Amino acid sequence: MRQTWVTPGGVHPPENKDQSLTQPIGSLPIPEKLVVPLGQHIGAPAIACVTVGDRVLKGQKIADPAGTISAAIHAPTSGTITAIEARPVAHSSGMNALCVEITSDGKDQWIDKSGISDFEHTSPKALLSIITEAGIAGMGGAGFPTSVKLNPGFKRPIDTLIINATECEPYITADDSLIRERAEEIVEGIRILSHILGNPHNIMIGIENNKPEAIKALEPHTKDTGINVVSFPAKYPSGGEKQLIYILTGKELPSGNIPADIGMLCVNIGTTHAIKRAVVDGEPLVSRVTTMTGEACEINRNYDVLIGTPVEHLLNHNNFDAQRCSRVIMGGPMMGFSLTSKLIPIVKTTNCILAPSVEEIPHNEPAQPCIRCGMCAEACPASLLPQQLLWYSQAKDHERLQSHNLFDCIECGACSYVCPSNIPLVQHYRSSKSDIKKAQEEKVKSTQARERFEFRQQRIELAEKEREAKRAARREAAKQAKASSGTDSMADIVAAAQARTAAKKTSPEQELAKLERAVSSAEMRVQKAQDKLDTASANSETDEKINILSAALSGAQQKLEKAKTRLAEHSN
Amino acid sequence: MSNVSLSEVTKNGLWTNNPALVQLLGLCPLLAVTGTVVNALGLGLATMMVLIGSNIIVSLIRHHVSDAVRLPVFVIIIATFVTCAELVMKAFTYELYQILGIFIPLIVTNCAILGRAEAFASKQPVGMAAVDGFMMGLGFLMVLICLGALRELLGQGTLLADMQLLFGPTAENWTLRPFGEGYSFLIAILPPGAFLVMGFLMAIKNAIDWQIKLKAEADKPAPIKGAKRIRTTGHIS
Amino acid sequence: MLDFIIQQPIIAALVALAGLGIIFGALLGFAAEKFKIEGDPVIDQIDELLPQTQCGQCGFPGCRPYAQSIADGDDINKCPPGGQSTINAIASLLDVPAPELDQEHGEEAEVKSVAYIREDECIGCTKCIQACPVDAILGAAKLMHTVIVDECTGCDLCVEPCPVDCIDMLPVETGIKQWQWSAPPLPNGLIATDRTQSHSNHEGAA
Amino acid sequence: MAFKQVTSPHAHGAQNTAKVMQLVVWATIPGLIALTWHFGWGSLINVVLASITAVVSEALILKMRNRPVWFYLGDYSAVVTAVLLGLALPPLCPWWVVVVGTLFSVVIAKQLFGGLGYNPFNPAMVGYVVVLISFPVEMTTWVAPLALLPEGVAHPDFLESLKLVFFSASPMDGVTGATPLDSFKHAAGLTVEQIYQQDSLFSQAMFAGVGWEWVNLGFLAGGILLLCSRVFTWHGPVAMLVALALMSLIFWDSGSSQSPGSPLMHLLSGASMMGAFFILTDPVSSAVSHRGRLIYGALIGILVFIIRSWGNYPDAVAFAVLLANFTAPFIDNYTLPRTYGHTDRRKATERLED
Repeated sequence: MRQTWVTPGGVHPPENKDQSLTQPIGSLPIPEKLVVPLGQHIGAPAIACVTVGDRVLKGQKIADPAGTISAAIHAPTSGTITAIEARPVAHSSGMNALCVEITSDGKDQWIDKSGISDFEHTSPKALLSIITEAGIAGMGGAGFPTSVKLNPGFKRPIDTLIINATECEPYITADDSLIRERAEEIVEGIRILSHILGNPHNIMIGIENNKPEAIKALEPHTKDTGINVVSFPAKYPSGGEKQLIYILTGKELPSGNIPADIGMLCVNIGTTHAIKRAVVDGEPLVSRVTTMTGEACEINRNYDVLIGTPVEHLLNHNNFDAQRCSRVIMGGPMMGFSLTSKLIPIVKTTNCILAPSVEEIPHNEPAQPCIRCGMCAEACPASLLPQQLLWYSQAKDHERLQSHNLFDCIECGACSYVCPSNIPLVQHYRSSKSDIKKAQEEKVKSTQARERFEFRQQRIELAEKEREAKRAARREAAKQAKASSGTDSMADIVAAAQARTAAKKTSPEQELAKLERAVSSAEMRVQKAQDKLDTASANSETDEKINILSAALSGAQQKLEKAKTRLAEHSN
Repeated sequence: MSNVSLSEVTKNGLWTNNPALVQLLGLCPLLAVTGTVVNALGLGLATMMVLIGSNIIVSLIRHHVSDAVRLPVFVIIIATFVTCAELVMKAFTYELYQILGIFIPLIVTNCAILGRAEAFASKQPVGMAAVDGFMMGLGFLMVLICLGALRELLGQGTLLADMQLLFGPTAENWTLRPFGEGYSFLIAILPPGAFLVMGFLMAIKNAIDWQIKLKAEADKPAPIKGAKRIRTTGHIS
Repeated sequence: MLDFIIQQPIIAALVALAGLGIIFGALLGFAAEKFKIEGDPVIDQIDELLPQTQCGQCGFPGCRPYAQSIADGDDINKCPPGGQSTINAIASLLDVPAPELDQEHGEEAEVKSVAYIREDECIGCTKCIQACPVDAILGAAKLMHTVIVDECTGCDLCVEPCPVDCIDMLPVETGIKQWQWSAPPLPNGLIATDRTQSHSNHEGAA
Repeated sequence: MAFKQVTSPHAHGAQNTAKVMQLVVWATIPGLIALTWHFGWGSLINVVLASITAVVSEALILKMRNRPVWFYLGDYSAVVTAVLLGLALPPLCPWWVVVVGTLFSVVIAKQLFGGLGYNPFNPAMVGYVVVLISFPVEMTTWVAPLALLPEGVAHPDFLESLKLVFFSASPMDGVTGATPLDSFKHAAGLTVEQIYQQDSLFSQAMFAGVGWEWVNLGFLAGGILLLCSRVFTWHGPVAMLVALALMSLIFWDSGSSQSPGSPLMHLLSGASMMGAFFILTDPVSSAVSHRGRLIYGALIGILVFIIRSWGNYPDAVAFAVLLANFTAPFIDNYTLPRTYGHTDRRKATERLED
């Protein structure tokens, strides 16, 4: 039994994991249409490399990674591309983003798979490129492209590899069931990882002690491999990367750093399984294990779901009762987000679809005032003072928020969970975080604008000065010329100058045409303004708007007059 | 700043810029001695006298004092008048003088007086400065009396008690006892009461101002939006 | 002389006070010279808070001149692009109550917008280039112009000079990346919000 | 309704403010029973009268502030304030003392500052202090404990108590007596042992003072109940009691005539236990972090002892708590906990380096 450390705070919500563990991982019929979002990972969305009408096979790449931090996307089944357009995607905003729609042909025909059976004699670089090609992104929730995470160029060698099998959120059992049924593949995936990272001497699988069967399943495969299965008491949120690092090693990840900076790497256990499939079996990431649970569904179990399967398909298959359901959540009840449409597809990061009944997860109560009871501070795993953060968040005091380390908040929701006043603390923090980020961006932009403005002023000033200097020089030259050659040549100079200006001047016809253009454009403007005013008064707009419009009209009329007079002058 | 109308000065002193309720100046004596009407009246009158006197003198010498030393000069002028006031009270209302004690000399530190000298009298002609001093003093006095009356009434259930200290024996039976004998509610007399009553007075004033402002806003025509814009790039042809 | 002064307390007091006055006056005068502050950092601080759109809606040619004017005592509610948040920030910097935006200078836009040139209509007159305070428009005479969207401050100074009305102010597109959680409604009133609430109630009644 | 945008977390714990407040009210019952047993019906009448006043005045103010009345009344905070104030006031004090105290608590100390959650001072203690300094006579007239009443005299029964409270402004004769803290304050020149022997208040007591010890033990029991149900953490109360005990131990002076009393006497008399578990644990006006609450509690303990021993008033919990309320933001400022991943503890006012 290895030593583990205890994180501060944390909560113990009811686990509700047994419901979905009664049956083994199941599979669903292939849906008619799959919608594969191009942005399923952190970083830039992938760029589609197929067009509408193309026929694709299962596992065929349909989108290339865009830039360094991105991941490829593959067709989850064989069929035809029927649309590439914006569709509702798995995001808290409920907004649309670019997706590829595949109409399945029902054959589920794979591309030619070519796996490597002997990875130990393959260079890490080659393995890495396989992982890149397979489009693997962290499957625990954040979706950070795995190949980027594993990319060499670390400040220091990785000596500790942590496999995150914590799964601390209530209801979710995707990892648990995956370990129970596919422990051997997982361990092989870990060995591939270890090989890529140059065999770190410390490899740990962190798992909560509420999964005894999974621990047992891992044991025979990890024996004598140097992989330690470390179990520790269940507490939410032990599965946070920072929390897990502390629990397993007693070290804290300094704020603003990534684990690699202290020689550690954290990989979700689902990801190791995907790595094994990619490397050994040559299968890119096209499906994942997702828990379907909640009282509003009759069947609660884990499924191996194709990425791109609409949630609707999953729900219908499990006899979903919309009347009983309080909300449909993608992810767990603590950090998952509610879905605004049932057309949203399953993505690489979807570990759970939770359809709780109203009794299970009631509708949100209205928030009462904060009484500073401090329960949130007790629960905070990062030892923040949530009640102070709330205070400053309401006051929009960005400086204080940052000095109270708002950005160390992992949004785990433990504070909101315990809050007796039902205050949506996490939403306050999220909103404040994005406000601060926006303000910082705006600051940068405004500084840039100021510099550009000042530079422009300077440039104009300089140009003005230069002109002035030239004029002075010319005057000087004229004076000298006058002094040297007397009055006779003066006439010549004047004549020459007149000739120059005449040459420079546009021909009268051109001038006339220009003025005519000006008049016609002015007329057009008057007309436009008149129209606007008419529509405004027809629509009985507010007086002030009409005032503005009529002011604009009179301005345009004046300009027209001016243009006309000039034209008249010129024609004369 | 040079042209200030008489009505403006009056309104300023009594209401809009009241030294006690708005500027919150001179709170120390204000809160300390307003236990009864007579105390408030005594201190208020003394302050008013000092304010008028110092405003006149400051205004008279305003062209002759350099900027760097104006504050010490003002303080000396104020101190002189305070000493006069103290001596006058000692001579004519000795008992009241004893009750008010240290708060009479402390008028020197009443920021309302220095504030007026600095903000108004040092920039205005003598007549206007005198009127300003009177009005500011009156405004201060009014608040003092309000506070004193309220606190006296709430705290010991009397009104105009001990007026003989200021007005002589004729005032001896001016005392009113609306709640009868034996009533007392000490906190109103004690310093916290002063803060509470003062707070309520300010709240009432703000509420009135709010109503006035709403009315004014309702009467005001809507502004033309964006009417005052200029071109930052106008100097370019 | 000294004896005379000591015997006359009034004169003694006068002398003492006059002496004190002279000494302290000299001290103050010296200090005023010695610790004189060069420049005015507050202008920089105000300028830092202004949005730098250089739009001139405040009635000054650029943000810095307005900052200068605020430092000299001008109203702080003349900047529509900055809106209420800028007013609040300046108010807290200067420690004055924050007024509402002066509508005569314009309205605070809810969505930030930037200029777009309808390029096929552009005649290449360079008028907008000259009007742009931050050099965010590219182009040359008789050639089509375009706005560098990232640099545009949305001041709309280029719209009016355009002879063919081919510049539109379009709201900045917000995609899924720009989306942010809105702050939850205040669950209860702070004292300050009581005021605004009763304010709106009054207005509703009026 | 199944598809809508709701912020995470979706699950919520069982605790809510109304439940916490109700629990606090229930937890005062052992103390209230002890008070009623030893000092008659007065405390019960106080509590009921104060509760009614508090709820009515809170409702009125909420109405004036355009707030949903039932929503805010439903958090029970006004009742908690009223119950605590009612327990703190002397039994059988005139009804207007209770009403004025409650009005000050609810209207001025709480609602004028913005209502629940925004009051910088403990409302119950503000109300208590206001009536304490306004009506010194009424506030220092304590009923004698049952055991010390002379032969043949009993506490007035319930109806008589009501009559006394509502119609008689004069202090009752015969049933009034000194409190243990009074006895110590006024027994100059006597050693502790002499006081204990001469004063039946102590000579008939088991630990500290007849009746008072049981009242304090009652509040201790209620406090432990609250502690076990995690309404507050142990830091504040324990720090206060330890500080009070330590202070009295240091100045115990082996019971000489200068001694302000034994630790046991201090812990079990006056409002010690009620203060420790019900007053200083008011989360709104106290410090927030663990270290902060330790300091805050200790400060109250020390202040209580100082004012009891050398101040003008026999008991001091109200003053000590109000003084400590002043310091709470300051304490918070210097006791920010160390955040995960940071090496140093920050001060709240520290500016970010640009």
